[in-house]
Amino acid sequence: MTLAVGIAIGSVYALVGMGYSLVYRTTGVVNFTVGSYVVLGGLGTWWLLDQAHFPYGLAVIGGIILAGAIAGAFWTLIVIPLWRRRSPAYVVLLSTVIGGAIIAPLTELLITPQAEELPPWVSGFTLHISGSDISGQYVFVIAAGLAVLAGVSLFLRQTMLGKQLRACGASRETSRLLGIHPELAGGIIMVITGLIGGLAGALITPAQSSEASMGLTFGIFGFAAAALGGLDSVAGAFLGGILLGTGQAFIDRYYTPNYDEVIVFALLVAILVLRPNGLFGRAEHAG
Amino acid sequence: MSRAWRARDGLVVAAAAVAVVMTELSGSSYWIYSLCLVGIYAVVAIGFNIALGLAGQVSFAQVAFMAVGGYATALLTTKAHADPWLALLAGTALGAALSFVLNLPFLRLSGHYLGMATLALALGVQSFAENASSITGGALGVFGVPSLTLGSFSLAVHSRFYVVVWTACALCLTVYYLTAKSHLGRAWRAIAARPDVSASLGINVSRARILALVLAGTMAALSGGLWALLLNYVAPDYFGLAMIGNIFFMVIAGGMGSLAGPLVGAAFVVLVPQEMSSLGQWQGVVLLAMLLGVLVLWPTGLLGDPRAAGSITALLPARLRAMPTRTGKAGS
Amino acid sequence: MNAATMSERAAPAPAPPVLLAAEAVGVSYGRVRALESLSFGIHGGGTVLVLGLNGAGKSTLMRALAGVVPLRSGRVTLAGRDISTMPAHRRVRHGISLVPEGRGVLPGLSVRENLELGWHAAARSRRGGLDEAVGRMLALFPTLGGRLRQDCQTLSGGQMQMLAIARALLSRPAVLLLDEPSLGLAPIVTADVYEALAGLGGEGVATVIVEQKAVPMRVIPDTVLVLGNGRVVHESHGVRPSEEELARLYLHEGERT
Amino acid sequence: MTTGSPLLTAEHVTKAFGGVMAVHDVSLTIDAMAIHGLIGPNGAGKSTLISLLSGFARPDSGEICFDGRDVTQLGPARLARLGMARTFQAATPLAGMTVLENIQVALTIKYRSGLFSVLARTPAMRREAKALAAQARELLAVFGLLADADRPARDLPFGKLRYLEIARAVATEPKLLMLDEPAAGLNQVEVDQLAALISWVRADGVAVLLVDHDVSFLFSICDRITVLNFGKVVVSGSAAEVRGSELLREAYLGPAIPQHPDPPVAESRRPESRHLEAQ
Repeated sequence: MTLAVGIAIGSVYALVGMGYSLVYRTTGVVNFTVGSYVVLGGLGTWWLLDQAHFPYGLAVIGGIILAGAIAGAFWTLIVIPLWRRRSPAYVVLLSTVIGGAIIAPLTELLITPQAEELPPWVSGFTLHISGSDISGQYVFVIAAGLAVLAGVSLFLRQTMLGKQLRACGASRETSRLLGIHPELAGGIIMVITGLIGGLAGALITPAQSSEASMGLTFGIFGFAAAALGGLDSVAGAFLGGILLGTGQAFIDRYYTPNYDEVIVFALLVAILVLRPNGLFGRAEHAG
Repeated sequence: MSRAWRARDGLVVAAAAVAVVMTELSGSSYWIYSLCLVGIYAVVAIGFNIALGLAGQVSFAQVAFMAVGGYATALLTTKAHADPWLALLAGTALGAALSFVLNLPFLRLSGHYLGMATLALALGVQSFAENASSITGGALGVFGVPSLTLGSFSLAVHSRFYVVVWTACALCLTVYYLTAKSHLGRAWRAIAARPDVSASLGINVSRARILALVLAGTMAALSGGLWALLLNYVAPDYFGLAMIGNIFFMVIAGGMGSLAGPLVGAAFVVLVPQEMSSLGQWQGVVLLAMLLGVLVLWPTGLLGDPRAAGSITALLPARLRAMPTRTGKAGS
Repeated sequence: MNAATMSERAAPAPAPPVLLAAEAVGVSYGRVRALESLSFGIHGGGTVLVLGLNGAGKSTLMRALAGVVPLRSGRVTLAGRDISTMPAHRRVRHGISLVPEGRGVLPGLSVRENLELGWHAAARSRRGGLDEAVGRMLALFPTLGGRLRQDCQTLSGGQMQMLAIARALLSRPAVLLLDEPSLGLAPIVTADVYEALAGLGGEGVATVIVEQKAVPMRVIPDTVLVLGNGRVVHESHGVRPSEEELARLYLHEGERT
Repeated sequence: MTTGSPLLTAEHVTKAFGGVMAVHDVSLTIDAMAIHGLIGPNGAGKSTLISLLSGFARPDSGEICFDGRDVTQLGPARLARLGMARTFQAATPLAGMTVLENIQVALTIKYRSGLFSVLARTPAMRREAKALAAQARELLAVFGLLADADRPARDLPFGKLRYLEIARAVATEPKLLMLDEPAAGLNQVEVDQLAALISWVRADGVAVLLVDHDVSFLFSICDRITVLNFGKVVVSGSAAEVRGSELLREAYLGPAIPQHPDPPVAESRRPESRHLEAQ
């Protein structure tokens, strides 16, 4: 039971971790707002379903698109101007941290201050593992996580746009010589990350309620997953998320429920200091 | 910084001193309390101005040392019944020691990795304070922190505590001024600009960086301790992401590497939200939005060196931006 | 041949229209003036060789023509159109393709993926079929043949150089800019590279080549510029720079200009 | 002119970056008070060698001795304190600092007073600060930069920027001064002034390792010259020996160019190129 919940939560961290890795690999920006897209996806879907009375399927799609749109807006209004002013990297990192911090109160004011839940995608679908029933929704979360990983890997490998985004990550100057506009490429990858975050939100909210302030938790744990797996490897970030989720679930269950966050942060500091490129990332010099 | 900048800097400090004295004399409890808070915020900002403004160390972790100072002072007085003065000094010393030990491993990191590691440290300390309820009182925090006394003369009255706060602030400003003017300050600025050139001139880069970070950590712990004594209470959510944003805002908006910048930044961060209380819940959003605006539109801040950042014309699309350079004025 | 053409023959034939022209181009990095009022023109299928020691401004000129570096003064025109402020990512569509110093192959992408990106950068109208275009490049650079699937970092210096040129050619450039293609290559490999470049003139592709050493060019360059400290210190047309001339300019056995 | 006793010796130094042999089995000796030239074409490994000698990179194999001590594993700061100073290829004024402050940074290692004496403003600290400030101004005067003392270093014209960098290196009172392409971007008048400056530094008892492209400048001033190409020492010896050697010519101009037969008229399809040849 713990394992299943752990992997499910891990899948959400994995999707967020993948968002960090995608944006970092393509633009070199560590983007803290990814966690907020999960909340936007979840609560956006809730609002469309509950307030605007959209059919469930349409509401999910609406929630995902909302998250993608906010991601695109953040890129255009904040990151591009900072790029053009050639701001130092820590200013861009700070702007994403503040961006993440600003979306939470905005969601509370504009969508809903309380925690909300969504009905499971397939009602009544529960699983019976080791003596306890768990919502089938967790299965969807895990399945979707793997599907998105496969989809993103395929997109990066097979499509021309995917190759251009990888080229941008490899060298911004050379990619400009190949007709790729870095600001546009960054915008595209940001929107894709927003959509992935939104999907993660729409998936997890039926299983466990979502609340505006959780955006930062997802942001931080997703960042831990990406750092654990290695920022420059998308699959590594995904794996890091699964490890984190299961690890946290086990600590919660068998050790102390309230120290899991502290342990994750201590683990994160250790990883960044000892092996800044994570377990799976390329070990170039971090200094 | 050129002579004109230093003159303006000195002028603002003098003006601030006059304002502080006038408020004390005015006796208005609202303003005295507000300026107590401004002084406490300024102390941590002055420390961070040494680390970021002079030595170029991008550390998100100052708030962690603020929490260390605050909780140490609170717990020593409530649990160990220590004298508040000793508790404050002990908290500050603990902050200094921890900022040495915890920053050492970070010296090898730079850029994103330094930012991420220090951010993880800060949020880890806050999470510990929130969850280790047996030690830190958990989310509710620590109540009943006594006020300072001078013999039998209680300093609970804000107008008296005011003097302690602003004396501490003046002390920190003096430390900033003396070190910035000295060869230590020059070494910091050289390392911030070119660590490789500084090393080739024989400067021990790591030792200079850790000195700046310890000074910043000490002042952050002092600020946390004073805050606990002012509110007679300390809680984990004071030391979260919002405070991280405030600390950066005070140093960047005030003007990195300037003497009076942190004072102006602190006044802004404390007084402006109070005036916006009519906005209610929108208050937090507006303040964070202002910080984003400063980062994009005015990165060198009020008193900073304007040539430090690219020119604002860079924000225009390429076609417009090219116009001025054609007429001979060099683009950014 | 009547008298008119005879006399005409004596006079230089009417020069073909200038394709790419740099007019008093000046570039500076902050305080440092890297390039000062340099002018030259090149017609379709022509060849310009730019020589000079390190720090003479050669790479700066190429980056300015490719739009990677902003101009401080002067103009760059392509087929009569002013492209001075056109950003780098749009210039490649209009037919200017730069093979950067150090080749600029993209780590983490395969040889074929590098080529595909070059092909995709060409203007849609001139692109043609991908496989057909890649086939043409493999004929020109047979050494890339068996290695399409390999990560481009596993190639040798010479092979990387060939890949970078092939990638640039796939963008169907009107003007191919090459920044020190011989850097770090053994002499025989340099000779192979220049062998492949020899045929370009015939296909109407103009080439601007920047080098430090005298290189085994088979085609006689229309213009040779020798740069020193960001200024042209020697210019010659239609003649291959002799070693003695270069030795004099580089080693300054004679007086300094 | 040299005292003959070696100040710096590098033996069989090798350094590879990612499989590419940047510096391969290089041995080099610089005598005290000598001016030693290091030349070679672009990409010959000159900058790598200077960063190895100045401690910014560690050699994969080989040994470096300075002033009689094995310094192979020492970092740049320790080496600077032992008397080795260097400049950098691109002009590197310290941003946000004035010309005087740039020189004072070089005197930082001479200060004895630590944090407490700075805060307590002890008399010893004040005396030291005043004396070293005067020393900095003196040095500016020698380099003709005194008038620009309070100007931001970034605003100096290019030539003065070069002198500031050399003045800053000399301020640490080194035994060996390494100059990385000091003549790059200087006009003829400035190059002559630079030559005079280097001779003055050597007369003051400082050995100089001069890395540059301006070959005639090096020949006019160096006692010994080492030529690098493809990371290996091609020829090394007194200025006169090296100047005439065929190896120097080949390093710079590439191997004797295989003479291509001029393209037969028929093959060259462009009439005007044929026409140009006739001129």
